[in-house]
Amino acid sequence: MVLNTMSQTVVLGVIGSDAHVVGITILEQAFSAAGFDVVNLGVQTSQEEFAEAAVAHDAGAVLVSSLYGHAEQDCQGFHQVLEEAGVDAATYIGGNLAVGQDDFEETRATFEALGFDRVFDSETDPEEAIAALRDDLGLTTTDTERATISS
Amino acid sequence: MVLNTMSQTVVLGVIGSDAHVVGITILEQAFSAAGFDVVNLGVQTSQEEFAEAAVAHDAGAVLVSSLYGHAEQDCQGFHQVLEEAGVDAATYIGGNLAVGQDDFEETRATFEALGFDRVFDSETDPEEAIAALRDDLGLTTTDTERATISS
Amino acid sequence: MIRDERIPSDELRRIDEEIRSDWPTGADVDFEEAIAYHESLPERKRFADVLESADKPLLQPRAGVPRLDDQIELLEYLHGEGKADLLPTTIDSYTRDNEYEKAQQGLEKARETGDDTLNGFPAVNHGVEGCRELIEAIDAPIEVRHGTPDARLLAAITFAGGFQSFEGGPISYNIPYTKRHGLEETIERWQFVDRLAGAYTQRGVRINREPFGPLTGTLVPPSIAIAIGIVEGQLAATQGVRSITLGYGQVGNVVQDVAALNALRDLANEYLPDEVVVTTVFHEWMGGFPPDEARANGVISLGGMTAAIAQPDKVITKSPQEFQGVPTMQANAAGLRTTRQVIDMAIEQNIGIDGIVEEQDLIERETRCLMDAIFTHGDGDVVQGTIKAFDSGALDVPFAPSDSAKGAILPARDDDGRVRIFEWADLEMDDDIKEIHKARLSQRADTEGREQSFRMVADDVDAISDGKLIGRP
Amino acid sequence: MIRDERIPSDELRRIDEEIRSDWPTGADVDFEEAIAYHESLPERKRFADVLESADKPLLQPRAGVPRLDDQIELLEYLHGEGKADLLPTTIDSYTRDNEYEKAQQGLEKARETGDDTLNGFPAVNHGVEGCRELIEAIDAPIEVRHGTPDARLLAAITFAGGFQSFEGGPISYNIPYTKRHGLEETIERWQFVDRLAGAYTQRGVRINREPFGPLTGTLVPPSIAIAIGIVEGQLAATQGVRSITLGYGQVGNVVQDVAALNALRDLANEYLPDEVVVTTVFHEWMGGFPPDEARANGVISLGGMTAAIAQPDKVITKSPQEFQGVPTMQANAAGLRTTRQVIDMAIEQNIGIDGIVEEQDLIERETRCLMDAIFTHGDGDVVQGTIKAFDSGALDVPFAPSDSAKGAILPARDDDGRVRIFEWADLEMDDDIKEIHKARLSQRADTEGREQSFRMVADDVDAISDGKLIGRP
Repeated sequence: MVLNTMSQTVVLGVIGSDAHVVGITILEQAFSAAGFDVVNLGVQTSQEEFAEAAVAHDAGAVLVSSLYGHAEQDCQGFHQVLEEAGVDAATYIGGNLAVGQDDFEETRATFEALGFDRVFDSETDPEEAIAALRDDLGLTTTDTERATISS
Repeated sequence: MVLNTMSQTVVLGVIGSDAHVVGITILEQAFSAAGFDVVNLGVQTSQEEFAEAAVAHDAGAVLVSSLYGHAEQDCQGFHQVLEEAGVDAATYIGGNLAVGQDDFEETRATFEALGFDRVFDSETDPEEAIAALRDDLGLTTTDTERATISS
Repeated sequence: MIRDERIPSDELRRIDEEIRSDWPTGADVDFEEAIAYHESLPERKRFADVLESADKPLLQPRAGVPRLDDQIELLEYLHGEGKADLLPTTIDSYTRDNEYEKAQQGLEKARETGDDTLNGFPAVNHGVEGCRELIEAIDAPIEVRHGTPDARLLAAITFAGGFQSFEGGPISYNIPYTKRHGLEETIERWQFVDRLAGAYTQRGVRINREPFGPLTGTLVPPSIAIAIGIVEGQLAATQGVRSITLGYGQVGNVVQDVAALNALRDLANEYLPDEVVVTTVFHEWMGGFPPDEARANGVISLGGMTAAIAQPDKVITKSPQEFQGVPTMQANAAGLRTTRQVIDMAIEQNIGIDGIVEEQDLIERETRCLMDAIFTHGDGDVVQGTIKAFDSGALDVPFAPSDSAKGAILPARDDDGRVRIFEWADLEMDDDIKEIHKARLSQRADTEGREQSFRMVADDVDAISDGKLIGRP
Repeated sequence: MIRDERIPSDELRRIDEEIRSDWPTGADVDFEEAIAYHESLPERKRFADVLESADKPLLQPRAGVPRLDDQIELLEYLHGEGKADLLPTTIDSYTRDNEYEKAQQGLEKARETGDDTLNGFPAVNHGVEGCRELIEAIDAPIEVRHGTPDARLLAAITFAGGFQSFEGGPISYNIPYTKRHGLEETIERWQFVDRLAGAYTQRGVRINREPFGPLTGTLVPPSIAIAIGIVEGQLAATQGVRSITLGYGQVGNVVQDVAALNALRDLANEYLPDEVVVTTVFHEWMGGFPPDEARANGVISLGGMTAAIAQPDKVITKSPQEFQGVPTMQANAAGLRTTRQVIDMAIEQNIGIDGIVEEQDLIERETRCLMDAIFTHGDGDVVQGTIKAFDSGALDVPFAPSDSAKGAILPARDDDGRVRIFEWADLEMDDDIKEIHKARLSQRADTEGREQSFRMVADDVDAISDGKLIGRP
């Protein structure tokens, strides 16, 4: 794979006791193909493990996935943990964030209040998250697009 | 087919506007195989057609089939029509005799009151009706059994 | 003596005027105005074009209720929630018996009470305008489905009303549906229906015609269904019909069903004139259903699987509530979606199964025997041939209530569950073919340790509703 | 260093005593008394005998609720109304994590409130006596199904409690279920479980063992599932197990599924010792289900159709409510009956489909590559070989959450919907096989007019729940 020299590192993981691995595997592939450096922490990742990895890899973004409906409790105090570890990164969360996601705007507000920069539902395409991250990190499409199909 | 010389003639038909033909086709085969002479009047047979055929063939039994749920109204006055035509035969009826056949004993009583000698539900095997008819006509099994498998 | 000849234009006009006077709504039919109306319809409502250009089997349910707004709601639901590609309008029983007065009473009672006092949509009573309201409200092609021996007025009104497909035929809407209508009579009536469809066709409005393939729906041997379908196709073609959909009802054995659909397609293209576009329709199991929605879903899915392999142009679906009669619209839509899911999962697999070619060859040979018998009986005229072949029993349909067919043949399943003929009566068939059937049935008898007898027939009739394909003792 | 060797009797006894002290109910286990109890059970409750002597695929659902009387009622319903041949008892999550105290609290709360506060039956807490009440109440064999990395106490109690079948294994209940349990650890734990089953077997009570074939349930290439099943079978056989059921989860392509079940049967008989009786189990689709019962019934029926062709010894059924999680007992029984109807209609047809032999050959060649890799990695020892092959990535499972597997390979469907490998990572495989996969995926890419990429993987994961087999753009 041709890596883009301007690429940023993204730390990725499923928070809490959640063991849903398929989504995060797809995300890892999508962000790698889009030219990002991806550190995939896998399932059942604690808040502290996210923070440690973000510091160790100087991450530009921390992407949190949750599919089993307990995201809100798993993310309580997460941004404080990141701040204390000195992490300065964009934070995204996505997945099935609430049981019975009838009003997603309410869910979005909940997680923005917890400190996340962006909140996605489970129907979001990886491309949408990638475009958002390019925006937030000030990258142009051409910075990364060369890499998308070279694997 | 070897016809039994002692065999009796059975008139068979579906009464009223009912066009269900499968059951009566099977019955025709079963009674023929059991050695009876069968006159099959087919579907949508009127009370008068039953009576005429019974007289014309000197029938020992008249077998009425009904599957569309209107048997009771189709059979009102049937036995009077038979009597006026001078028919002296055993009369059986079988099929789906009432809509929502929850209590078959009640249905049986209704049709016995109308004059039928025997009343069968739709789950009855042809063999059961044949055995009953042999009984009613005073035939022994050996009178007819020779014929059952010779077709 | 009635023959397979095109009705002359003046005769067409004469009959048309006569039958239109049978009921007041007939007066509103104006052929020229109707042509203009059809021309105004968008492409996606043109039945023949949509069906003939599809790249996968299209799904169509059965559905008809008396009131217009209810019928619109029902079809919109089946289109939206059931994802039906083609829609039906099933006609009520009174209209099928040409009892328009009784249909009118039923319709008025339905309008007063809101109850479904008729078992279908009385299109004659709704008239041209009512039909057009339905056509305009639904964003898909709609077919008229009924069971009417004399469907002349129904055709005149529904064609003018914007319907572009019409089920039925002189044999297939006679033999399985009615006791006393003569074949000569129904052929004459249907020559008019086809001739009228042909008149529209000539003007560029291709009315699709669909003989009713399943016939009595009970263990019909494929070659009999195919031969009758071809005859009805020939009669329609003579009258100018150019879009013909031939049908076949699932017997439940996948090899035989796929082979039969292949044979139907191949023979229809061979026997029918080149200018006719032939399509095929597969009916999901028309026999008795299990009294259990879960098991019924299994029966429906086997139909979907068969359709995915044979790839007919259209599939008529069943609902899991088939056992109890008319389904709710939800159950009707569920049958559509179950079928769609199975087809869409299986169709891209290009599944090929063993033994199709051999079975297809047998079905084609049988069909040719029957077609030859018809030809011979009629000295080359298919109308006379059909009438005389049914009369002699050379052509026959099992479990036929009609006095026009002997109904003397009896089918039974062989050891693989394929439908064979146990009692041939007078059916015209080569001896070597009869021997093949006999050998197959004998194999089953050996497996079951019993003699071949009508008991097998009786057991087979109930088998699928009892949870099996073959009625083993 | 842990190796594939039988645990000596004294060691068995030592571990047994140790683990039985983990929870008070462990004290009630008495091996000799348990043997006598099993001997008292009627033939129709002997799992291995019933399964191995069946002449058609037996059906088994999934089901587990916390309270004993509810579990009895549930299994009676599935047996009576669902006509399940074999029954399950699914264990709750706390027990799977060896959190017996939490399971106890949940059970007590369930008893107080009547709610299902646990997602399964806490068999350890119910103890030997509770298990036996269940075994006695149900007139069919029952299997323990769970997902427990350390199932030693669960095995000790349920075996003594009269269960004669036990799902799981050191790889299949580790890799797809948990993140941090090491393979060496789970292998050691499961050697005890198998050794205990072997001890019963030696005394004439053949405990059936069933590795969990579907693994992560998401586009698992057949050869990977088969290789891991064979390894788990070998480990069980070493410990004295003599009745082994190897499993495979439907991928949805009928040819590949039938070929895989054939390959599983053939290779298992080849690789496992002669004294082991091998049976096979087919799991209906384990991936995402459509959020619609009608479509879900189509998915279930495709599974039934596949089972009718491949004829595994057992089928684990799904319910139309799969999408929403735990089904009602009615929906669970409906899934059983739909499956039964499809199998019973199709099985006597002896349907043979094209391409099975070629696909089976490919699967067998792939499996041999993986088995050789394991053998080589372990210098002939299957335990060491498995640990090292997973460590190096020579053996891998797609979408594995466990740290014990790299989870680096990625599957995708080819143009017929067969599961191929798109990203091989370090999986050990002959180059010519890799070329075959590449060519098949390239054919799909051409059809779709797009490059091969992870997008295909993502699209395929969602395809069946979206109503198709292949995730086309």
